[in-house]
Amino acid sequence: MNVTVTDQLAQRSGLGPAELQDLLRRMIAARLFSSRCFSLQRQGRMGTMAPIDGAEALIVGAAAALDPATDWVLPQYREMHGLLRFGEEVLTTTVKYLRGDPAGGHFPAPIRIWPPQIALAAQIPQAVGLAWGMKLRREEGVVLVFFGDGATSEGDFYEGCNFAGVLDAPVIFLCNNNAWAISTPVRLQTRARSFAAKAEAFGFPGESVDGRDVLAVRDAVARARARAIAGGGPTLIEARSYRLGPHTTADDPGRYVPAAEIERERQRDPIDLFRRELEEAGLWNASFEEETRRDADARFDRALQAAEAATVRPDAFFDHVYDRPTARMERQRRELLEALSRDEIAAGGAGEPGGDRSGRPDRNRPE
Amino acid sequence: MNVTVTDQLAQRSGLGPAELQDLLRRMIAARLFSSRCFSLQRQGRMGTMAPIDGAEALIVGAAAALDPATDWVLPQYREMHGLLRFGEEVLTTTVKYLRGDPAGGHFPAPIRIWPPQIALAAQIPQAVGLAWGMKLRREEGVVLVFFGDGATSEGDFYEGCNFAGVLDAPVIFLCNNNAWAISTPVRLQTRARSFAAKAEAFGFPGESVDGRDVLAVRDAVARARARAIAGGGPTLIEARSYRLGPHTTADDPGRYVPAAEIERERQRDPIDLFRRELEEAGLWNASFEEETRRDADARFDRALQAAEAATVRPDAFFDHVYDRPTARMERQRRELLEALSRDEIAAGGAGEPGGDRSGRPDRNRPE
Amino acid sequence: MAVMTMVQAINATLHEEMARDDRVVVFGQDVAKNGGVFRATEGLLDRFGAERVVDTPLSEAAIIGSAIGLAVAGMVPVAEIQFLGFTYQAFHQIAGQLARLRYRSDGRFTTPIVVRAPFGGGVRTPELHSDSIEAQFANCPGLKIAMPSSAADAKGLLAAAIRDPDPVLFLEPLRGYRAIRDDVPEGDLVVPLGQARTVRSGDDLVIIAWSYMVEVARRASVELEKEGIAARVLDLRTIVPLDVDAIREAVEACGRVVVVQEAPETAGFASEIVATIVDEAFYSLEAPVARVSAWDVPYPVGLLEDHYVPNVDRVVAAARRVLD
Amino acid sequence: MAVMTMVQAINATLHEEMARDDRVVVFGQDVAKNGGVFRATEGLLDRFGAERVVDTPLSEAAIIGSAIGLAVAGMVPVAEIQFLGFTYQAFHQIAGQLARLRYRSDGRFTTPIVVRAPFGGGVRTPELHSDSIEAQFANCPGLKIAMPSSAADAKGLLAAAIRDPDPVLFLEPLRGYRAIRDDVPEGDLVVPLGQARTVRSGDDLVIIAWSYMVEVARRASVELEKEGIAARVLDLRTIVPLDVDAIREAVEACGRVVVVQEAPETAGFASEIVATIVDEAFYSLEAPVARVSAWDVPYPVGLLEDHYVPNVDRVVAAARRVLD
Ligand SMILES: Cc1ncc(C[n+]2csc(CCOP(=O)(O)OP(=O)(O)O)c2C)c(N)n1
Ligand SMILES: Cc1ncc(C[n+]2csc(CCOP(=O)(O)OP(=O)(O)O)c2C)c(N)n1
Ligand SMILES: [Mg+2]
Ligand SMILES: [Mg+2]
Repeated sequence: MNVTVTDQLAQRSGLGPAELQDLLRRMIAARLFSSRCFSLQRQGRMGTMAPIDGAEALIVGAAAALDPATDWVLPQYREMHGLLRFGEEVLTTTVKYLRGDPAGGHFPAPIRIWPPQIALAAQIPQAVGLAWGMKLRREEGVVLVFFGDGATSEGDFYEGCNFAGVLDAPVIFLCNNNAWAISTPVRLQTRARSFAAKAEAFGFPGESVDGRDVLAVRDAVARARARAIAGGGPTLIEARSYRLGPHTTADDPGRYVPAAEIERERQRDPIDLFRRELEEAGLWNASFEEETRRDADARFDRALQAAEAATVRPDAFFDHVYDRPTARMERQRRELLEALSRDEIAAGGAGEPGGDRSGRPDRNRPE
Repeated sequence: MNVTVTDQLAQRSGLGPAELQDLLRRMIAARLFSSRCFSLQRQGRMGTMAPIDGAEALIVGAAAALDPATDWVLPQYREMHGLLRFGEEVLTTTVKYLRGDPAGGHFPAPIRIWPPQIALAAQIPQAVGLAWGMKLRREEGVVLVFFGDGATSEGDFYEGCNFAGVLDAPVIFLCNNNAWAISTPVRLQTRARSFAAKAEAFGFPGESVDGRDVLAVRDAVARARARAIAGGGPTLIEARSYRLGPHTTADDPGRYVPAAEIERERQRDPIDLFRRELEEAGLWNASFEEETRRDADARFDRALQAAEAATVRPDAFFDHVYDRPTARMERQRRELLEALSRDEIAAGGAGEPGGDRSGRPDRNRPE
Repeated sequence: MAVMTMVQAINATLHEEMARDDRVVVFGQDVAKNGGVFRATEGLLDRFGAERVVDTPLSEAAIIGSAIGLAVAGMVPVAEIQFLGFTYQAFHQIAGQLARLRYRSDGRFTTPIVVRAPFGGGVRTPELHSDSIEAQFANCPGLKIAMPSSAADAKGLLAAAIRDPDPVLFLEPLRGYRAIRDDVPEGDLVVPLGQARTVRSGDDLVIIAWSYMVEVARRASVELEKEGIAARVLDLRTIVPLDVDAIREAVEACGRVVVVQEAPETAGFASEIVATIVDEAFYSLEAPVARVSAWDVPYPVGLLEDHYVPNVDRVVAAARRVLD
Repeated sequence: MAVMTMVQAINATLHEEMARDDRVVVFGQDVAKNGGVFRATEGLLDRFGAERVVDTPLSEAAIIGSAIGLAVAGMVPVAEIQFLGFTYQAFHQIAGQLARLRYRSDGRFTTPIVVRAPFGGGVRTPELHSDSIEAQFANCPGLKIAMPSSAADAKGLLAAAIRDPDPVLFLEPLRGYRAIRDDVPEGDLVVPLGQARTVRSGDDLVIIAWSYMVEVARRASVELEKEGIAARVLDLRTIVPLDVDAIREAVEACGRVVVVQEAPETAGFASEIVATIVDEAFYSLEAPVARVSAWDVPYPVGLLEDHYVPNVDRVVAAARRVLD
């Protein structure tokens, strides 16, 4: 252990060695989980997924500043692999989600995470309402909502933030500015000086922070959280990062990302940066690394096994549209089950439903 | 004429006596036109209308800075009576609009004014597209879009402004901050320092200007226009005013506006302020006033007469849904005309269509 | 029993429900201080305070979006959208989010939310205040849609909606706010969602309607009676859930059907009623079902609206047609 | 003639129309540099430059709103919404504004705008990418809605839409982008909006469909043929305007009808087809019209979508039912 460097790190972060190592472990594990899913997608065992690469520091850093017992997280769609601080089952649920299992939207209680959001920025006003409700109920805690640089161009971002300002809601708006929204660079997304500057439109603090620095993000979120809990209202935090992978499994960034840019950015990989810091401080070495990876692999295997073992009834989608299906839906359910039994008879046993599916899920490259 | 004061005014505005008088004339006329419509609504001869009182300076001032031959205006719904600089027919069309005549949405070419907009902020992205199109077509000119303080809380305001910033579109966003959105005061609308400050979210200039001062508004719009035409992109101008009347004919501000506030605001009526300035400069007196009012009354009478003389075919609404009605619509038109002729037969002549209309239009107080 | 206008019944029910359940919060544009632009929320602020009755910014999407969050926090939100046409500004939050959170979360999060909004013609409103767009929401699974036609039903359905575990759009006919007056039972009254009501009996034909068109249908039935025609009037009350049994029974009993809606013909909810009848009672039909709808044009300006909204005359004419 | 996939036909048509008329501008999310997430706009940026092919911010409402302004400025906008489900974010600009500017301005301003958007199931997309919400737009007068089922029609209808003086929603079946391949005539090809197409002849029954469901209907007709049943397949091509004459003729000829849609049953456009048939050809019906729809639940996640989207089996079963 290099005492000077460790001291510096401790001073900067208020964290001891074990906590610092824990952050790095989570970052490494997050990327590994995400990569495993990426491979499974390539094997046709999962649907489209958005790799986490480059966002680990800001996700793990933000989660580290929250209290999983009182605080809620509303993700966009790129964060789940980094949120295991809220519970190991986050991983199983995420794997289910990416497999296309309806249970994948259900992070089991008491895990305070909402389902991933595909409609960009739609989760933002929802987060505001949740925070508003917690305030009304005098519950201590905050809501943190993730969204991308691209999502800030949606009306929902603006309406939600403006609403939160008026309500003094205890919510933290965390913008992952990873430089791209699919192929659209930030300069085509807005002319604002920064995403943090957008807070001027709402009348609450905005802060731009290095999203590659897990400690800086943790610190910014912790301060925003303290302010919110003290009744100080919302904060907008822009975490400047870079999307190191493709937008999703369906994307080909070679079409639009300059090769030099991605090369340069790889030199500032947030995991590498933090690993180097910890190595310099004597808090990390190859065996830590290996153990972390082995452990993460094993956890992923377990999650995958659990997810793949889960059965999904073909008529499951009727279950949670309403508290109770309508009479018409019950009639439809019967129709479905009849059709399935026709198929089974036709197939001479339990078979796939009739239809004309073919090929891998991504063949039409939805983003 | 008080030479010193006139000189000051001229220096401040770059305008000569006749031009200054013209501004005041337009402001007085605008209020008079609006008041005449208010009375007609009370007589059941018009639908719900939003009186202009308190917004004359900012509307007339903004219009004065534009070139009606090249520039477009997209109103909200409170501005039309102050836009006659774009053509006398603005008044007739407005009267038609308030009567509920479909022709009321059609300011005749070459008048560059769009129909009033009821869906708050919806005109904003449209204004941006128009400005973008003018830029693509290398047309010199700008687009000015009016909207209220309340409208700024809509996603469309934000999306439109942000879009305009990225496109460098020649558009002027003119926010009439009249302190109220129906019963909602600005402090419940946003926590932003000012509406002008919201420009920080878009990366172009925002300016807050005294909306009770016709010359200040004219100046701010002129500068924004020059910048836009020079390729400098959009400007957000907040004109601080006060809604001196009810929100609309259907509103009762006694329920929510503090009496002292409205009393105080009446002391800063923009027309009075400017009239006093011109009087001090010897540019205005009772006979100017009387002549202006007489003239405005006569013009309104003419417009009303023209509007009320216009006939509206009962099946007119089929005309401009598509370039040509669909076959189904033609069948529907026949059905309507048959129903009407049944009514006529039943009524023994040309009558109102069957139905259960009764009472004055506002009896249910839509805003 | 007290005679109330529909808006009074709505107001009274909001008072009662807020008193009954302190998780109920009412919010929207101008609902607190001003008591709503139609006074539907009058008196709530004074009685229940500024935490539970809230004037919001002018942001329909954030009103619905925040209602979703509030519900997950354990509140029972009753949001007002000032006019149904402005739910368009929140369509993504309603159709894409509100309708689906239970589904998306596989049953974890529920949204016992009521969205109140007035709509409908006959009162010479500006654009987008009168549009009948219920069919557009009916095609969004996950929503329930209540459309009362009487003051008593307004009370009973609103209470049911507020207590329902699912999101309910509660659509109030502008024209009925003051024009509709009827006996409203005192005390607790819950009209279950999904039960149609026979407003008038008869078995020469059935006129199926909802919201203010029930009143038009009723008046038409009075006209028809003068000609010796006994028209049953069936008020759907909620279009989702749909009382298919009641429709089937009425069609089986009458054999002839007119469906009246205030929405434009094409893809209006009346089409669903016709299709449902074809599914359920085709062989009972003695004549084609007639739809009486607004025309396929956007809701018109004031001088023309009388030619647009279906009226008694058109319903009577349609009834004669199906009886021919 | 060249065999093309549907997405190739769309891309080729965009090239041709941009070359033909320099007022045509193409914009949306990721349409320029990336050529669209499905490559529908590939090559346009290089050929027509950055003024006419524009990557926009992530703002659906501003995309549609600005298209309206562009049109008034004299351009011919072809806007892309990346997935139809995200038109919800712009619903107010589409239903409240785009559909109505001609009407609101009493004919002064026209909006010759095409909004392209992919939709539909079968490719395991995330939420809101697959929803079939065409009926919701069909209830908004002022819009036209084209839903091609073949590459050739995609070309002809897209050209017609771009040249049309009214706003047209041009909805592209995700599953068809690459799976649908057919002969596309070279040179100018315009398929008038509002003309249905008989895809397969037969007069035992008619299967009415649009977009990718035409393909499902066609395969079902092949199955039925094996049983000696001659099923006609009618492709509506555009649901607004609706080719009522073609529907009437087909129903009169066949007497038995199945309508197939990818949307949920309740208030889906199939209901309108049934209601139209009841209006136009009731006395020709020999059996109730059968609807084959998705269920009344939101579009499901990947593992379940095969149980959700209507398939050949369900269409065949419905056909047998109406022939009983
Ligand atoms: C409302 C909406 N519009 C469009 C899309 C399609 N889409 C999915 S991800 C994406 C880019 C998002 O960029 P950003 O918010 O920066 O997040 P990132 O993927 O970079 O993390 C787009 C356009 C969507 N999902 N939702
Ligand atoms: C999208 C939308 N939501 C709600 C309304 C109902 N409404 C009409 S005017 C108004 C207040 C507008 O306030 P502001 O923008 O400040 O303009 P002002 O009337 O004060 O000039 C409201 C809420 C509307 N017309 N459009
Ligand atoms: Mg991004
Ligand atoms: Mg205002």
